[in-house]
Amino acid sequence: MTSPADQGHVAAAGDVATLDPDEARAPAGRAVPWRRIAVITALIVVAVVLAYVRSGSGVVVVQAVATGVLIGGVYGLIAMGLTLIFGVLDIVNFAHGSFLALALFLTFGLAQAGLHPYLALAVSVPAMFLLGVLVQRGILAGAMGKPLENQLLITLGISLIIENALLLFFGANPRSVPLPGDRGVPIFEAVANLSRILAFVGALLLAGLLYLLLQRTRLGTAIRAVAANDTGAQLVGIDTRVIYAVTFALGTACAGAAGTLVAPLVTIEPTTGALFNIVAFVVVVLGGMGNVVGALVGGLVIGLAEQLGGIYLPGQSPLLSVFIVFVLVLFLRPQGLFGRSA
Amino acid sequence: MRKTWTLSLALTLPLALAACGGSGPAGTSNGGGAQSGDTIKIGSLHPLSGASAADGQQMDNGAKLAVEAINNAGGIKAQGGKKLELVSADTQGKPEVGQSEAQRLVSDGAVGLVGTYQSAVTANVSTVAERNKVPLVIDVSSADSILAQGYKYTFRVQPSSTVLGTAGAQFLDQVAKAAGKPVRTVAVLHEQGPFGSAVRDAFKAEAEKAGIKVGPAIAYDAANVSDLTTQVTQVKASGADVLMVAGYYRDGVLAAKAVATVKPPALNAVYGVANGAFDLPQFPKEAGAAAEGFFDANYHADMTNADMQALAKLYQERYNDAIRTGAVLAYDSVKVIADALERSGGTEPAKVRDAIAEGSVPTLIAGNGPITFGPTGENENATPILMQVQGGAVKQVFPADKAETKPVYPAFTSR
Amino acid sequence: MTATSAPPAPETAAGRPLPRLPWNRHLIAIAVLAVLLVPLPLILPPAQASVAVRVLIFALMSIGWNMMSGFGGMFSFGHAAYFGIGAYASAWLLVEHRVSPWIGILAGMVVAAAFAALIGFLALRYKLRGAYFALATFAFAEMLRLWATNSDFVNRAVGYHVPLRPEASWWWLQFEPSSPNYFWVALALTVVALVVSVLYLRSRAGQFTKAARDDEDAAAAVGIPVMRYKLLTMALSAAITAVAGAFYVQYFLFIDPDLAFGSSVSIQAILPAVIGGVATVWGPVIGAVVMGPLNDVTATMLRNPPAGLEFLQGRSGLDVIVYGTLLIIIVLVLPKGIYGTIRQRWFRR
Amino acid sequence: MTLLRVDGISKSFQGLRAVDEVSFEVAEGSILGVIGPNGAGKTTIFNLIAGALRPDSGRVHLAGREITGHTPHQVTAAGMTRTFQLMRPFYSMTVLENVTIAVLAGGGAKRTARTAAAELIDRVGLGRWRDAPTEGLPTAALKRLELARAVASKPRVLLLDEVLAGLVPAERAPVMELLEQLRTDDGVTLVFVEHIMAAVMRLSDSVLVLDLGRVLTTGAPEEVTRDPRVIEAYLGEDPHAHA
Repeated sequence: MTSPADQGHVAAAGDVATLDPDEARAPAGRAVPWRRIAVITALIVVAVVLAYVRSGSGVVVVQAVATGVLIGGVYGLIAMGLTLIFGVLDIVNFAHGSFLALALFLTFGLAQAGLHPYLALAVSVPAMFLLGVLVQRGILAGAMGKPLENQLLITLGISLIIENALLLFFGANPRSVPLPGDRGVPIFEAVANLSRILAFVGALLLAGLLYLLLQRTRLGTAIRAVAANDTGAQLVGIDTRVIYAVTFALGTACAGAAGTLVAPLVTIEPTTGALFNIVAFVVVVLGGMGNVVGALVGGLVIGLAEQLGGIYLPGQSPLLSVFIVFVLVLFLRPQGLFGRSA
Repeated sequence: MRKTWTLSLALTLPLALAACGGSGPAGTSNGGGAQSGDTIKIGSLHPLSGASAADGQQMDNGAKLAVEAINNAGGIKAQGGKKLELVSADTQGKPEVGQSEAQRLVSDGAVGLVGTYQSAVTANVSTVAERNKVPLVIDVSSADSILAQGYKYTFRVQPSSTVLGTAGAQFLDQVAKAAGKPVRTVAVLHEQGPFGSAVRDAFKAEAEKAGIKVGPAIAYDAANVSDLTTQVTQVKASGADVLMVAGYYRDGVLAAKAVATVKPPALNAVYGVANGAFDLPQFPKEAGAAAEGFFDANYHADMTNADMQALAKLYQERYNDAIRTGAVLAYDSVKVIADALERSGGTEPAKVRDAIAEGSVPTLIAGNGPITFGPTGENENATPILMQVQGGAVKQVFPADKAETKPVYPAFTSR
Repeated sequence: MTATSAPPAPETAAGRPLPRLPWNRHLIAIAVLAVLLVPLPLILPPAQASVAVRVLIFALMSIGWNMMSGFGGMFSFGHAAYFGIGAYASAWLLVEHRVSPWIGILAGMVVAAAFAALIGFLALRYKLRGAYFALATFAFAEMLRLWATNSDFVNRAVGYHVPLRPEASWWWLQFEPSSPNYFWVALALTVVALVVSVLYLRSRAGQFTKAARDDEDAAAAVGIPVMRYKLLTMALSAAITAVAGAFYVQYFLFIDPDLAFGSSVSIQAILPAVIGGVATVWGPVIGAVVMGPLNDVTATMLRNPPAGLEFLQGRSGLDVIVYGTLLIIIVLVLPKGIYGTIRQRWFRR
Repeated sequence: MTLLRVDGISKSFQGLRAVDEVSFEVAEGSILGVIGPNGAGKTTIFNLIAGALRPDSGRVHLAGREITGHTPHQVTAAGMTRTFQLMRPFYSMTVLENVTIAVLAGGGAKRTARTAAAELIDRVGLGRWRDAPTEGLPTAALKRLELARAVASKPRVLLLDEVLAGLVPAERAPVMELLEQLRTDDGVTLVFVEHIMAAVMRLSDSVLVLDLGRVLTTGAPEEVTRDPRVIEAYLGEDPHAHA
C-alpha cells in the first residue's frame, strides 16, 4: 500500500490515469504518442504472425484480420459514446447497450415500413439523442456527484427496463434487416459482406465527425472543458447542466448510429445490445476511460483479439480472449493504451 | 426490547404478505380443482414467453389439438369415456420456473406431463417428475444427459443427439456413395453447447467408421456469434468437401451467408444435422439463393402422411400459422399418454407410467416406426430423415420411402 | 433501549456511561425471527413454500455481497463467480466423487474464498478502484462462465444433474419435493450467515474493515493492515455467497454455466441489498423478501392480465422491468434502501 | 538519544524532484517543527517517512530499526503515527468508534478499548462530542479527533500535519497545551508541519526549514527565523496565509 496519500482521493477512477508518469511526457491531447502506437502495432503484428503459425493458413489469418478490423470499427463507434459519457459525466453507463438495442428495433421497424436501412440513421440518431437528453435530465441528473455505484445501479436499472420492455412488446423472436444488394466483396484473399464494409466506413465517418465536433467547435471545447474540470468550467460561465445533458445525448446518439449501422449484420433481439455493451466496456478501458480516439483504436484491437483469439483458443468462446485482454489491460495499464485525454 | 419485537414483526409481515402475493398460481389451481372429478389432467410445460415463445406456443397448441382430437373421439374409453383436460404452464425458458410450474401441475393432479423444449428446463422438470412419480413425455429436448440419469418416469419421443448424429453420418455416406462421389473429408461447424457437441461426437464416430475423415471441428458460441466468415474460411483452407453444421436458427443463417460469401471451392455440400435453420420453410426465404442445396438430417413431420396433412391444415386454420415439427411432437406425446390411459386401468401416475413403457403408438413423424420406449425411456424407433432445399423449398429426399424427390449431390454444381 | 435491565455500562472519566453496542439487539432479532419463521413451510401451500426458499437463497447471496460491497466498500459486479463456484464445487464433488453436499458446501466456501482472495489480491495489488474494480470483478465472473461452458472438467455447457436418491436423506440433503426440510435448511443457513456477519462486524477484523472502507489511508495510519482485512472480508463474502450457490444446486438439483455464472446472478446478489439497504445487517434480507416473490406476482398477472392490458398475455419481462424501476427509485429516492431509511428514522442514536 | 533518523531521502514525481537529499534527526522526547513555503515538500516528506510513498533513495530509521519502504501500518506498528492535513475521520462512525478502532489497531484489548478511547476523548476535550457521528462535526472537533486517533495507537513519534490550520486563534491554545502535555506526560516525540509561526516558536525545540525540496537550514527557533535565507524563501508568501 504505497498509494500517494497526498493525492487525496485517488478513488475517483479517472485520476488513476493522471498518476501515470508517461502522462507528463506526452501532454494531454495534442502530441501524438508515436512510441506507444509503434508498440501497439508491433504487438498486433506479433499476434497476427503467431496466429499464422498456429493456423498454418494465410487465408484464414487474412480473413480473421479483415473481419476483426471491420467489426472493430463498429465497436469503436459504440465505445466512443460510452467513453465520452464517462469522461464528462463520470458515469459508467450500463444502459449503453440497451440504447443500441432500441436503435436496432427502431431500424427494424423503419425497414419494415419500407425505408432503406441506412436512411433510418436520419431517425435513429436524433431519436436517441432526444432520449439521451430525457434520460439524463429526468433520471441521472438527480444522482450527479453521488458515488459511482449509484450511477452504475441507475443505468443498470435503465438497461433492465429497456431490454425487458423490448422483450415485453416485441417478444424474443429474432428479427433481421436485410440490406438490399448486399454481397461479398473480396479483400485480398479474404471476403467481407458489403454491409460490413459500409458499417465500418460509416463508423469511421461518424467517429471523425465526433472528433471534429469535440476539437473544432465551441460546444466541443465546452465539453472538453467540463471533462477536464467541471468547477473550473462553471467559473468561466459554462452551464455544466446543459453540457452534461448534451454529452450524454451525444453518447446515446453514437449508440443509436451504431445500432442502425449494425442492424443488417446482426440478429435483432432485445439482448443483442448487451453483447455489444460488454465489448464496449472492454474497449473503453483499453482506450483509456474518457479518451475518444483511444476508444476507436481500442475497438480495432478488440475486434482483432476476438477474431484471432478464435484461432488461438479453438473451442473457446471468442469473448474469452476479449476478457483476457481486458484483465491484462486493467492490471498492467489501467489508464488504457493512450492514457487520458478527452 | 420493544423495538426488537417491532423489527421482527416488520420482517415477518412482508414475508407473509409476499407469500400471499405469490398465491396466484395456487388460486388458479383451486379453480381448476373443481372439475377434477370428471376430467383427467395432462400438464403441458413449454416456454410460452421468453426467447423461445414462438416454438413453445406451437408445441402447446399441438398438445391442445391432440387433447381435442381424443376428446372428440370419445375421450378415454377404458375409463368410461372420461375427457382429457390440458393444463398449460409457462416455463419462461427458465429452469427454476419450469421446476416450480411442474410442481404446481403435479399438485393439481396431472397424471402425466408433456414438455419442454430447452434441455436445461427439461432436466429440471424430469427431476420433478421422478420425485413425484409422475410420467414426463419429452416432446422436444435432444440432450443425451437427460435420460442418462436412469430415471424411470421420463420418456422421450424425439431422437436423441446421438441418434441424430449417427443417422446423419450414415445418410451422408449413403447419399454421396449413391451419387458416385464418396465423401473424403467433413469439416464440422457446431455451436459449443451440449447439443452441438453431442451431435458432433456421434457424427464423427459414425463417419470415421465409414472411412470419412472428420476435421477440423470448429465450435462457436451461438448466443453471441455475429459472423462466421472466419470459421468458414478455416473450412475453405482445410479443403473439406462437405461442411457439417449443427446449430440453431440464427447461427444457421449466418453460416449460410458466410458460405455464400467465402465460397469454398472444394465444397460439395453443406450438411446440417438437426440444424435449427436448414429444414425450416422460412430459411430459404431469409437466406435466399445462399440456401439452395443445403441438406439437413433431422426429425421432421411426415408430409407424405395423410393424417399429418390433415393436422397441418387444421393447425393453419386454427392458429393461422404453418405447423412446425415441435407441435407435431407435442401432439404425439399427448397421444402417448392417452394411449397409456386406455391400457393402465386407472389414473394413478405410476400405472400410467408402466403403460407408457409398454405402449406402441403410431406417429406423424417421418421415418419413424411406432413410438415404443426402450429401457432408458428413449423412443426406439425415433430417427431423422434427410431434407434438402431445392428450388427455394424444403423437400424430403432420403431414405427413399420418405422421399418427395431425389437428393442432389454434389449440391453446388454451379461452383 | 433504556427500558431493558442490562448490567450497567462502564463509565468514563467524565462520568457519562458509554453507549451500548447495537450488536446484541441484532442477535436477538435474528433469533426471534428464526423462531417465528420455523412454522412457515407448514402453513404455506407448497408453491409458496418454494417461493420462500427462493427468498432465502436471494437473501443468502446478498448477505455475502453486502459483506464485501457494503461493509467492505469494494463494489462487486461479479458475485456470480462465487455463487457459481459454490454451486459447481458441490455439484462436482457430488456427481463425480459421491461426496455429501454438506462437505460440498464447505468445499465450495473454501474454493470461493480462495478465488476471491486471489482476485482481491490482484485488484488491490494493482490498485483498482471504483468502476475499474467493479468491471474487473465482472470480467472474472464472465471468464469463469466462458471457461465452464467450454471445459470438459466441469462438463461444458451441459452442467450437472444431481442424481436423485431413492429415499429422503439428511446426509445427502435430499427430501421429498414438498418437504419443509428444504426451507428449514435454507433458514438455518441464512440465520448462520446473519449471525456470522453480525459477529464479524463487531469483531476487531470487522471494525478494521469498516475503517478501511471509510478511509483507507487513515486506517493504515492508525496501524491497520488494510490489505489483509480487505482480503479477509472478500473471502468471507465469497464464502457466504458460495453457500447460496451450493444450496441452490441441492434444491434445484441442476446447474449449468449460465445459471451459475451468468451476469444476471451477479445482479440478483446486488439487488436485494440495494433495495433493502446497503451496509446494513437487515438490508439484504428485506430486499430479498421484496424481490423473491415479484417474479411469481408478475407471472400471475401476465397469465391473466387485467383489463386493458390483454395484449401482454403470454409475454415475459415485466418482473425485470419492475426490478429495474424499483432499483432506480430506490437509488434516487431512498439511497439508504428500505431498511436503511427506516433505521435512520427509528433507531437514530 | 536519536529516535528518528532520516538519511538523504529523495523523491521525484514525473522528473520533478519534490524531495532532494533531505536528512535530519529527532531526539527522543523533543519537538521538531518543520516549516517552509508552499510546495517545499513538507507533506511529501511526511508521506515518505510514514510509508505512504516509497523514497527513490535514502533511508529512514526509527529507534535504530530501518523502516525505509515499510507500509504505513507497519510504520505505525513500529511506533510512528501520522495525522492528515485534511481531516480524515472514519465518516460512518461516531467519535468514540473512531478512537476505539485506533486503540484496537494499536493492540489494545477489546474489553477495555472503548473505555480507553473514551478517556482519550475526554483528554483531548472532545467529551461532549463523544457519541456524535463524525458527519457534520466542526473543524476544531475534527482536528482533535484526528489527534486523539493518532495518540490512541500509542506512538513514540507523532507526525502532525498542520493540526492547527483551520482553527481560530482561541481554539489553538488548548491544542498546543495538549501537544506539550503529550511530550511531558507521555514522552511522545513530536514532528509537526506548521504554518502558524507563533505555534512553531512556542512548541519547537528545533526547527527544520525546507525550500524546494531541500533542507535550507535547521536550528533553534529564534536562530532560524533570523536567518536571511529563510526570510528570502518566504518572500512573496505570507507565512500566516493559512492561519
